[in-house]
Amino acid sequence: APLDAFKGKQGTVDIAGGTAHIPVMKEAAKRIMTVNPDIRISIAGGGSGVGVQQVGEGLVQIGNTGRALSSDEVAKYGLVSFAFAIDGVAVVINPANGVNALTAAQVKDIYAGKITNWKELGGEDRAISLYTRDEASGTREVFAKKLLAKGDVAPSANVVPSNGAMKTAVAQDPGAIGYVGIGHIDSTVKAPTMDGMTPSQENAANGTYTITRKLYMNTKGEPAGVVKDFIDYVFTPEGAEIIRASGYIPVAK
Amino acid sequence: MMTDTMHTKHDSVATASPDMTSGTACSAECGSLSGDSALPQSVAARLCDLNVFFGKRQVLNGISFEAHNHAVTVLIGRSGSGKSTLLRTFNRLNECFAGCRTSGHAQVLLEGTLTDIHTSFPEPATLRTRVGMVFQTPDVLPVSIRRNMTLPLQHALSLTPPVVAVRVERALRDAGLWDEVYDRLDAPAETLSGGQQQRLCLARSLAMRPAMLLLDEPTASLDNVSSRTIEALLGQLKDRYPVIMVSHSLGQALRLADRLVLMGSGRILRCWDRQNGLPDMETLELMLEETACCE
Amino acid sequence: MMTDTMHTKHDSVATASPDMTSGTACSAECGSLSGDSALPQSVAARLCDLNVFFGKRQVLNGISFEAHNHAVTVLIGRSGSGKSTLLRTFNRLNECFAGCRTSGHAQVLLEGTLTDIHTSFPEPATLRTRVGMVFQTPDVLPVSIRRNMTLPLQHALSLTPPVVAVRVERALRDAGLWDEVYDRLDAPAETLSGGQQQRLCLARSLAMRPAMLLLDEPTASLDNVSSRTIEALLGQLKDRYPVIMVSHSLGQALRLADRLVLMGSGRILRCWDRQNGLPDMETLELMLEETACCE
Amino acid sequence: MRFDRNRIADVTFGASALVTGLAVAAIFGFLFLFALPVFTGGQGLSILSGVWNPGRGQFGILPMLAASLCVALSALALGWPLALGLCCGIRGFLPRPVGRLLLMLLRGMTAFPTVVYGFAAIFLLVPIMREGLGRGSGLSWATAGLVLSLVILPTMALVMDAGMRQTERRLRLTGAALGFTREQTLTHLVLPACRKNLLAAAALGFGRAIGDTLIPLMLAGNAPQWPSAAWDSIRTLTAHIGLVLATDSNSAAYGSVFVAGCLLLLVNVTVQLCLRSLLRTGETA
Amino acid sequence: MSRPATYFVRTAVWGAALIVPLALAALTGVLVTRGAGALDANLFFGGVPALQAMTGRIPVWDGIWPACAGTLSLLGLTMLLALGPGIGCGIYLATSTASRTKAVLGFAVDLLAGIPSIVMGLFGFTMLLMLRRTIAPNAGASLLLAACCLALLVLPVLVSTTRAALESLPRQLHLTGAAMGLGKWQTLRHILLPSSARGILGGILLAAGRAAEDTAVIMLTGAVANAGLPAGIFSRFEALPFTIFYRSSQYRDALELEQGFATTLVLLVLSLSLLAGASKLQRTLEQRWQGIRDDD
Ligand SMILES: Nc1ncnc2c1ncn2[C@@H]1O[C@H](COP(=O)(O)OP(=O)(O)OP(=O)(O)O)[C@@H](O)[C@H]1O
Ligand SMILES: Nc1ncnc2c1ncn2[C@@H]1O[C@H](COP(=O)(O)OP(=O)(O)OP(=O)(O)O)[C@@H](O)[C@H]1O
Ligand SMILES: [Mg+2]
Ligand SMILES: [Mg+2]
Ligand SMILES: O=P([O-])([O-])[O-]
Repeated sequence: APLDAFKGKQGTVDIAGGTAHIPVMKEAAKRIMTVNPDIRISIAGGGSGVGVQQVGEGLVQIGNTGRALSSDEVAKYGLVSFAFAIDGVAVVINPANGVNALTAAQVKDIYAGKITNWKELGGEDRAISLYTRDEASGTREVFAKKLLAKGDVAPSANVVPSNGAMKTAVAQDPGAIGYVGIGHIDSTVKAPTMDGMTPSQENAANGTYTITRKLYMNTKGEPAGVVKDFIDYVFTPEGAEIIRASGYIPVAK
Repeated sequence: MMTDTMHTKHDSVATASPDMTSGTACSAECGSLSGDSALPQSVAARLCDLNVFFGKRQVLNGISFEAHNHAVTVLIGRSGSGKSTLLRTFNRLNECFAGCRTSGHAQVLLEGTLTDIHTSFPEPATLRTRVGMVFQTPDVLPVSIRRNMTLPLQHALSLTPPVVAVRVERALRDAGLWDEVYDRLDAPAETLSGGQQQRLCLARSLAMRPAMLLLDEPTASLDNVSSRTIEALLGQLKDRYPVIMVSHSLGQALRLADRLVLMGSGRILRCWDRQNGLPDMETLELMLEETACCE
Repeated sequence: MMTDTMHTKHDSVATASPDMTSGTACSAECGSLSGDSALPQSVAARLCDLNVFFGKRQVLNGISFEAHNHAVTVLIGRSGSGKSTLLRTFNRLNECFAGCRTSGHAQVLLEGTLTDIHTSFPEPATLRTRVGMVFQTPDVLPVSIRRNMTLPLQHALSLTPPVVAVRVERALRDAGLWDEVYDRLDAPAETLSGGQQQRLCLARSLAMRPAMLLLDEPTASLDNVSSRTIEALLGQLKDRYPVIMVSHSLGQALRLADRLVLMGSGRILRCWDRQNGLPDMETLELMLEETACCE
Repeated sequence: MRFDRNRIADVTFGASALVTGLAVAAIFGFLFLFALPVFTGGQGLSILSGVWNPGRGQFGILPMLAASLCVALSALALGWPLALGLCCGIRGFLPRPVGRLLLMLLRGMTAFPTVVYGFAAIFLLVPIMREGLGRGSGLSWATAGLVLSLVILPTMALVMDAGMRQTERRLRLTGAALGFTREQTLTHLVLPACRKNLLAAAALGFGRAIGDTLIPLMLAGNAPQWPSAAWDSIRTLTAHIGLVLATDSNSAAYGSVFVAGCLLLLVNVTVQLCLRSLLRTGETA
Repeated sequence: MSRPATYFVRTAVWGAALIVPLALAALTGVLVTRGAGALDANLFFGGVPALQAMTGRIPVWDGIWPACAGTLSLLGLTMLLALGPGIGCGIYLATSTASRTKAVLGFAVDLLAGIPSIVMGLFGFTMLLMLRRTIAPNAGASLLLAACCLALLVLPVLVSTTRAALESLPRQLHLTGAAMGLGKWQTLRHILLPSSARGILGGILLAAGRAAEDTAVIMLTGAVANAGLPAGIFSRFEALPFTIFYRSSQYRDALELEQGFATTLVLLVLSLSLLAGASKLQRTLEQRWQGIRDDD
């Protein structure tokens, strides 16, 4: 079994960075430490930026990012990236909202502050409240690049610090529009079709839904020891199963 | 050996005191609460079967007693006999101590009528603006000398600044303190000497122009001359309002008292009126000596 | 009208006092600090040209003065004349006040030698365990009666519990308080009456068995009988250690004093020794009256 | 032996004082050191402008400063009187058992984690504010201000109470004998005597309000705009730090974190200086 | 001028006495209704048998047990670090005579009191980077670092409450101590400190509460989402407030959210019981010092 690689080994793996990665990291760590408690694995969030910085400074062995590293970052710290999963990003609205389909152009106008009421989109007469993610979010970066096409976001848009907070906000505010990783979508929010594409992981996997991003693990230099074993484990079939169970699509090494 | 004598004294008095009360003690005189007309002066304050407990400890025991208008009533008695506690019943200050219970009736003459102080004042503060009190140990406020005087006038009596200013100077002069402090009215009151502080407290009460004045050893920490000044002042004051005071100086008590009350073990043992003749110093001293200092 | 007379009095004395000091005042007697042999008794404490300032205010002014062994020295004087401050120089307690400066020499007899209290005690606490003091207003600690007594014994003197227990009872008996408190030693000391508190403070000092005792009006709030008990006690105590006390009762002063010191405006105006004859009450009262109460 | 102990005590207390002093110096030093590159670097003082839009290279954080001040001041304006009210209630205005209960409540409140306030308020207060104000999304200046006032209340109240306890005990009898009601004793004798304490409590409360991160982060909406109305979504300096700290550490946005930290320190220094001058003028008057 | 002041205070009293308990009741109401359902062994141990989980033989990944242990050790370590300097500094400020040093130090403490916790976290983080570049290349975010930063955060609370408690004692108490022959230290130890113990303890509780609940500092200095039981002061750790923050922002389904609320309840109960314990201790100590026995 893939876990045999850890037998008799010792060491620590500290992981920090993108929050979307955590369910995968956690499940993998749980399995590894259950067979070998001598390996200590700690997992922190913090966001993609923290992942880069901490792994670059050597504070952790693996720094996760929800975006590709910039060339600056690679050059400054000498980082090596491992993309292991694909995550889709979907626009979400309140379930009570009658609107079921949106286009990228509409979303762009909404976020630019040009469309301010749902009735302009065929919904009821209600002001639109905008929700966006923080500057460090990988989700925001994908959204801004692929849906807004680098268009502006109105300065009055609420900024929420996480996928969960986005979901809570949208679930409670009948006029809300926001976006989350597809893995986070549940019954409390509604994801309208985007330019006719239904946001789901299957569609993201088969390429019919195109607003996607990759999830990366990064190490400073080539990984070695238990860190290498950990990364290798994520790419085994067992790892792929964990990734799927967490709501993402596994990517081969 | 000193203690032994104390012990026996204690015992002998415990048995002796009932005699004293049953004999010429004033509880009989004061007991007839309805007999207003029997007395030449009008009644300024009256207690009827008053008991005060601190926790389980009974500190005043069946006190019945009258104080008169235009008169100084002086309480004497051994240390711990309940004089301060008795004084505090007139402005209901005992209520401010934890675990204190009072039973019995107490009346004070206010605006011409004898008023029951327990039932007529839902708010004891109103009573206390009318019944002024000076403590045994000076209790100046931690503010300037002037503020000490003006605070109660402004806030308890809601007087206007000009009136306050007049009253302050008048009261300080009356208490014989003006010359010592007029040039440092804005200095902290805590920098005054012990006796100065006591006179400040007296002045503070005088400025309120109360209907009745309670003084707990007002001259205890004053030199003879200052004491005399205060005594002279009290002699004048009693025309304006009745004074009830505690004194440890028998000389002072005999000089000032229109009515003299001897306390012991939380009871009134005897009382004398000036027109019926006060006892002489030696008798008093003997009587004091026989009193138990506490039950 | 009262103030007017005060004013003139004030002025006249300000000019009169120099005469008094230069005449029969004791500053001349005490001034010859080296003349130890001239005096029959041994010297227990000695001040030489002592000045005390509170901020810019000079409160003691060139005090030179001796107190004797086996003797009670009594300070009298008008309120605010600096008696308490003078007393506090002997245990260097004035240093605890903000803005206080002292100049001059002060010596106290400790273990047979006259010791300069300013230079010999880098730590004034040591001095203060040897020179006990009772304040003008009772300063009981906010703890039980027993703890009030045991605290200094345990911590300042490091005595063992059995010794402490013996001393506590002995001291309380000496101060005439034992009978009143033996059954409530664990009650808060604040529930004692004013006089009881003062006796508690005296007992607390006695239990320390000091080399010298400073008493600031120890009987101010005590009845005559209790005062007499304390006076009798002091009469005995003076054999063990010198006592310096402030008193406002001229009678008490004349009864107790082996040396009597009259203060005014921060100066020593006169002093008398018992063997040279003390003045009579009237003279004293007159002299007091002439004194300014403060500069 | 006794001399030794005195000296040891002096040295120990002196040393602890020194530690505190050094810590403050270190904090200031480090933050200014890390903020310095922002000013010396390419963008210079543009960080102190009014627009935050990293996409267009605009990194102004002044709106955040304004938001911080607005939120903190409104929380203080609400929380300080409430804290004072509670203290007075405890020390005399209310029946003693009620007072004791309130004191227990206050003590308990200090144990309430801020994140709990934020967490509960998202589900409870935010919808109410959205409907109540009739505008905006409910994540707003008003929401954050309200919750913050509750957060800073127990600290302020306990600091006030610590000062008032002793004073009230000392003045109770005197006040009563002078004819003051319990209420008057408090308002006219005790409160003035504790003036210093009340001001210190206000400064402490303000410090906590402006320094809190989670409440504004969770409740104020974090839109980087100038605050203009109670229902506006605004971003405080602290929330800004929390949001931006995770960005690329080479970016200009990242540098703004340290500038925000320094601004917070400067606000803090200003408040303390004001407090001091206030106290000083109070003393001479 | 007397009236408005009284009215203002009276309004404030009634306002506060009504609003504050109501607000708290609403708050706890929300927590209990949404969180009580998830309060079970699963919340703590995430399916691992309790005994093995508690002793750390099997690592707990989905429960809050490690976070409870982490918070307690963090709290302990923080107070250990902060108590001495905090109270010592408070005593120094309250007892030393006015001087330049004292004024400067008082100012420094007030400044420290106003430093936002996230700035303190930032400081810890930058200090760590500095340390790694200079004397300790292997230093990492850890329990010790978090405790140090938290200690700095709560230090001023300790200092100012200690100082205020001592300064509000009657002046006469100093004199009494001195006149009894107690040295400066003894007066402090046997009279002043016990008299002000209630105030000082209040400060300690305030500080402990702050240390137990702070999230912003530990977020940047060592708290992580998963680390198991704390393995030492140099390792990363889990802590309840951080867990709550993390769950509230990253929950994926209703159960995780509910567990977030339940965790909140746990933290509350933990804090409140610490508080209750401390109050009891304080009452006992005070009575022992006063030597007062109630006869009724
Ligand atoms: N701490 C202080 N600061 C400033 N002035 C003070 C201070 N203590 C005392 N004084 C002043 O010094 C003078 C002497 O005070 P002291 O207490 O020695 O008088 P005293 O003779 O004991 O009076 P009394 O008999 O009234 O107690 C007084 O005028 C008093 O106001
Ligand atoms: N708050 C209290 N709690 C319990 N006992 C008290 C309290 N106040 C006074 N006592 C007790 O009641 C008795 C009478 O006290 P009170 O103060 O009336 O005496 P006093 O006659 O004024 O004595 P003194 O002349 O010494 O002032 C004393 O034995 C005292 O110990
Ligand atoms: Mg009395
Ligand atoms: Mg004096
Ligand atoms: O980087 P995020 O997954 O938190 O958007």
